[in-house]
Amino acid sequence: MKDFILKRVASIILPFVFIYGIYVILHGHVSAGGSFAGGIIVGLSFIAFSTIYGIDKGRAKLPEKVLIFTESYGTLWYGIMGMVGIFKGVPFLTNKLAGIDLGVPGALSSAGLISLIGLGVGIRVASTMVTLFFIMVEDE
Amino acid sequence: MIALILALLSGVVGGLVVAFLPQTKRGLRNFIVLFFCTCGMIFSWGVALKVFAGESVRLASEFGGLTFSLDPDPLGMVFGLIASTLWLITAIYSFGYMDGKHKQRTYYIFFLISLSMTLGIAYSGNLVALYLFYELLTFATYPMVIQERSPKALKAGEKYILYSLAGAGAILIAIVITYVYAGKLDFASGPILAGSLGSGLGWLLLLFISGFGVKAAIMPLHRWLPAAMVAPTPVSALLHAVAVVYSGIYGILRVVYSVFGHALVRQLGINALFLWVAGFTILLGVIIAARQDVLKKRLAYQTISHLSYILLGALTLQPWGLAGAIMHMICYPTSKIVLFFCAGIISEQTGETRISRMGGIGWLLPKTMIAFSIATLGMIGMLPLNTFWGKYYLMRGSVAEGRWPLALVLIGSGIINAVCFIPIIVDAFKGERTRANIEQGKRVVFMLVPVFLLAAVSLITGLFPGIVWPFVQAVVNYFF
Amino acid sequence: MIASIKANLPVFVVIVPLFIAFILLTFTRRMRLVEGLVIFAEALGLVCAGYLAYTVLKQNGTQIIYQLGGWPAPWGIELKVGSLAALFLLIIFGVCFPVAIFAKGNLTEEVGSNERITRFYVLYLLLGGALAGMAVTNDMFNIYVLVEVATLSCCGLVSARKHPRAAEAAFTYLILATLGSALVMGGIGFIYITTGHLNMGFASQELKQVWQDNPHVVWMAVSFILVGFGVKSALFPLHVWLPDAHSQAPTPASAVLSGIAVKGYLICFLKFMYGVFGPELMQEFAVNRILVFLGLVAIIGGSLSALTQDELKRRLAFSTVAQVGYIYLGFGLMNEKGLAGALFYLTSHAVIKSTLFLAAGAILAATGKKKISELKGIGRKMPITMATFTIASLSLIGVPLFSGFVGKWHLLLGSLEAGNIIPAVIIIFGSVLCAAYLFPVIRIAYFEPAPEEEWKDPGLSQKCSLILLSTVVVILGVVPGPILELARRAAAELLML
Amino acid sequence: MKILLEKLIINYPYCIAAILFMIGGLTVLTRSNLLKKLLGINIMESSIFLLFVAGGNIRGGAVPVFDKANVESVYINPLPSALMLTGIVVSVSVTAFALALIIRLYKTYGTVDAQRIAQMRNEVEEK
Repeated sequence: MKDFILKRVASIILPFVFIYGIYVILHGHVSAGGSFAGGIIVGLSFIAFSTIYGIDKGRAKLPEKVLIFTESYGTLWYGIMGMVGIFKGVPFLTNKLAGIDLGVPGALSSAGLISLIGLGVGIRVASTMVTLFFIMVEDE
Repeated sequence: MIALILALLSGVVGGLVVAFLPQTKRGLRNFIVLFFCTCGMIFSWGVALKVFAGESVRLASEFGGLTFSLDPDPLGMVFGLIASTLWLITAIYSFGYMDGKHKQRTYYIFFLISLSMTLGIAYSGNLVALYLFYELLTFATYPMVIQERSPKALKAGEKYILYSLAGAGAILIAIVITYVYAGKLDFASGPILAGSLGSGLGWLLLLFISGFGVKAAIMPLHRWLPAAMVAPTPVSALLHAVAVVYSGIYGILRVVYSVFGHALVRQLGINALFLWVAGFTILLGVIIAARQDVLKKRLAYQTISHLSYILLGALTLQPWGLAGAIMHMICYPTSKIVLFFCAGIISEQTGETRISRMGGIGWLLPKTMIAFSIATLGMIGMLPLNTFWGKYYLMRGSVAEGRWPLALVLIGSGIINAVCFIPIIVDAFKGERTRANIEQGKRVVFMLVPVFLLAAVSLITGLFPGIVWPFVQAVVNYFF
Repeated sequence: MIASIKANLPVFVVIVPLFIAFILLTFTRRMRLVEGLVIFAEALGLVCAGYLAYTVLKQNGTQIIYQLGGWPAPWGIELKVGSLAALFLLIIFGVCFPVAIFAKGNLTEEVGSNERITRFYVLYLLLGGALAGMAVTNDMFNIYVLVEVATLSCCGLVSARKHPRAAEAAFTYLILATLGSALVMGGIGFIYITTGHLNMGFASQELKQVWQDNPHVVWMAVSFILVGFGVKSALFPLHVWLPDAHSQAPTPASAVLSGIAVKGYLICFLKFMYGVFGPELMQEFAVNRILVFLGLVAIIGGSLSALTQDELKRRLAFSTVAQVGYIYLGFGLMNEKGLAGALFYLTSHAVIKSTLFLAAGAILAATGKKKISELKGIGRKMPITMATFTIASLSLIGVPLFSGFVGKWHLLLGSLEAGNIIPAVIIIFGSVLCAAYLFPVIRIAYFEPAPEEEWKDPGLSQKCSLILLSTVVVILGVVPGPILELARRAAAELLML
Repeated sequence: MKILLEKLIINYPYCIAAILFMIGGLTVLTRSNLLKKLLGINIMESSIFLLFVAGGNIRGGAVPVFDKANVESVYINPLPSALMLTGIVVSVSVTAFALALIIRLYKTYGTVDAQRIAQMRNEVEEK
């Protein structure tokens, strides 16, 4: 891709797309959307970057190691959050009964573990989308 | 109790020992085979002494939610004694016959294992154990059937396995039905189904008999037996004239007398059907035999015919008939195995398997043909040979049942038997005595000793049937 | 601490394999660690499953109920460990653990680079976790998701082999399996629309009251689920994907696919049929008769197709089709003995078929010969492999004292109790056919002269795994006590609903 | 007849779901192009999503987001939609995986036609 306009526009827009994705992930528990949708937006920002600036540059931004790391530990994060309940002596994934402060409904820092879990899921979804894209595009 | 376990284990242990023996040590191996066969026989006699003294030798354990029990009664004991004794004799013959053949080790391993399985059938105390050993016997004897490894042998082996498994399958269904019906499977406490009456019981009996009938080679189910004659002669003699086919016969006796009980079978009134099937098999078997040119095939069809003698006796449901059946069961092998052994010697020494080319063979193999002649008399059922007594009781039984045509069938079969075998003997001693005697060497001695031993036994028991009578009486008293 | 672990066991059996699977990719460089982790995860699962089974057996009938997130049943997702779940958990990990040992250090030839092997292991653990989830969950939509996870992992496992045919087989499998899961999801949708519940217990209670209002919708649900799981578990006319997929997969994958993956769908099917619709509705819609009929057709059709195959792995794959028929037959008998027999048969077949596939794979790896007729004298050259193969074959044929016989015995009892002799006859006929297609392998291996080539038994861990599995086959036949008891109780539980 | 038509019209989402399902199934089973098969699967899954979501719909119901200012009495059931979100995720992963397989097959055989692939494979095996 040698399109100058596309590159300039992308360099302006893509950071905002990325930030918007993060926003959607973080507000998953109080509004429409959520970690899955947000994760896809984040992933798409990287995919758009790679298509516009070339695969190699995309790869340089997100090396495989990082992708594997985020993919693996994003999910593990979910598990660890779930285990909080078990450490408190209540079932897996328990939120309120585990004694976590749920905060004020509607506020950003509410809903206890859900927002934290959503963060893990969002990271995982984003990195999976990017990984899938790279797998499809690259030769084996 | 210990004797029972040892008798059962001797074959398997012997087989394992042979399996781990180097292939080169022939002498040691033969000794081990002999040793374990002797063990099997001695321990069987040990068990027999107790059983005939009226003691109960019971051994039961539960596997897989099912009780497997060993509990020999007089009938089982008779079968066990026949099998273990003949096994020893056949082992001696094998040392001669198998000498120089390939795959000897495999042969002896499975030879010994089959002994255990046959004894297991004989001693089983309930239907589950009987089924277990019956199935295992099929697998244990299979390698011996395909001993030659020729395409023909492999095909025969396949036929043998499939026929046997199908039969065993029918038996399994019948066992399950019996279990559902009666809730128990033990033989010891009298007939399992005694006292029950249902319209389906006749079919159940039919299922049982057609299942066991496969191994007993009843006429429409006999096809595997002539095919299996590709096996080496000792195998044909022991397994396909005695042990394997007897396991089928034994199964039928068990079903009639221990599962249904003679009273119930009579009540169902379908024994007549089986009687006619048996009579039909007797005649047709021996007629087909007369048309065969290959000596072993002729013997095979004749086996089919003679097995039905036993069935006929058992199905008359008369004490005399059962006595005849047991008597025939004991006496018939002494002649039949001699015939097979002689056929083996002929084919080994001269390479001849066809009767039409056996003219003058008596001069080549005089001792063999003398034994052959004695055994032929036995097959016909003439005094002074032991099979006469079996036949006599059989006829008495069928007359007592009011079915005198069956007695005629037996006589007719004797005549056709004579037509079958007398010409062979006459041919054998025809012509000039020019050719030299080729009955020499260590191999032939090993083969001739069992032949004469058995011929002697058949003569002696024929002259003094009192030797055998106590066993027969014990069985008859046990069931009637 | 120990008390809290014990209390959370139902969820641990699911999440331990899953989470170990997720972190596995970060250790690609260190293969020994990866293999160690996989074996550790399966061993841990086995211990958990064993303890759960022990608890269930000891508790005598009560089921362990676990509420995820602390939400009670109609709102939250519920895990329920009864006898059925405990039995199936034991099967899953009892097969996965030895197969993982077999796979150790043995995948390079079939799968390739370390990275690919790690991905293979990830899928392997995911499959185990998903199947465990299917066993314990009591929520229908959960089952759908886990079924999809299992399907994807299965396809991934098949396509892990480098050969292009594997990719083709995986694609066919993927398309048909997804078709099946779409049907299953449709079925769940109909149930949800009718009852308003996703929890199986509540849906079942509701369904009993309201099914007469919309019998057609319920009928649609039944048929969607029957066909959906029928495709996935290779019920005879719907089995077309199975022979390719199972014979093209790498050896350990074939073992788990035939051994437990198919069984997972069968267990789910059982849960839907007996747990949601219940025996009465099944009779109303004649599902039981359909199952018996299809089972019989599968036994004969699968066995006959197996007879015509000359490739060892394909013959085993077709044999799976036939054996699945036995299990469906047992499911359709609708009595305790038949159902217990089917469940025990399922258990024994899981172990037997994995042994057979592993042995076949080991032979293939050592000799490079696919065809049965080329395996002359292999029994002498690879004694341990062939001995385990023989034990497993005898068991599959149904020789007494091996595990297959116990299952067949109970199936026979069940079919006679149902007053029908035809299934009994077909069961027996099936085992004769089974002998007809497995016996030649043994005969050729032992009784035909061996060629000159130097073939050897596989390595130590492969041998250990084969011996372990064949020991289980024998033990299940000789002392089936606890497993049979679990199967019986599971059958009783299912019929009570 | 009239009642039947009325029922069909009232339940139009279900009818559309059934039609989509059939289209999808037919495409999967009859087309030999691998990509078309995949598309068929996707159409089929969409029909099931439609079924679920339609099952949760209440005509005239409000969006199920809690709002203090405006308390509605009837909300649409949010659960099916949430479930279908999961379903879509699953469907996406199936599609991704199938595409990867198709790419692999295309690289080996140079075609995405199932029949031609089978033909070529048989030719290779015969040799």
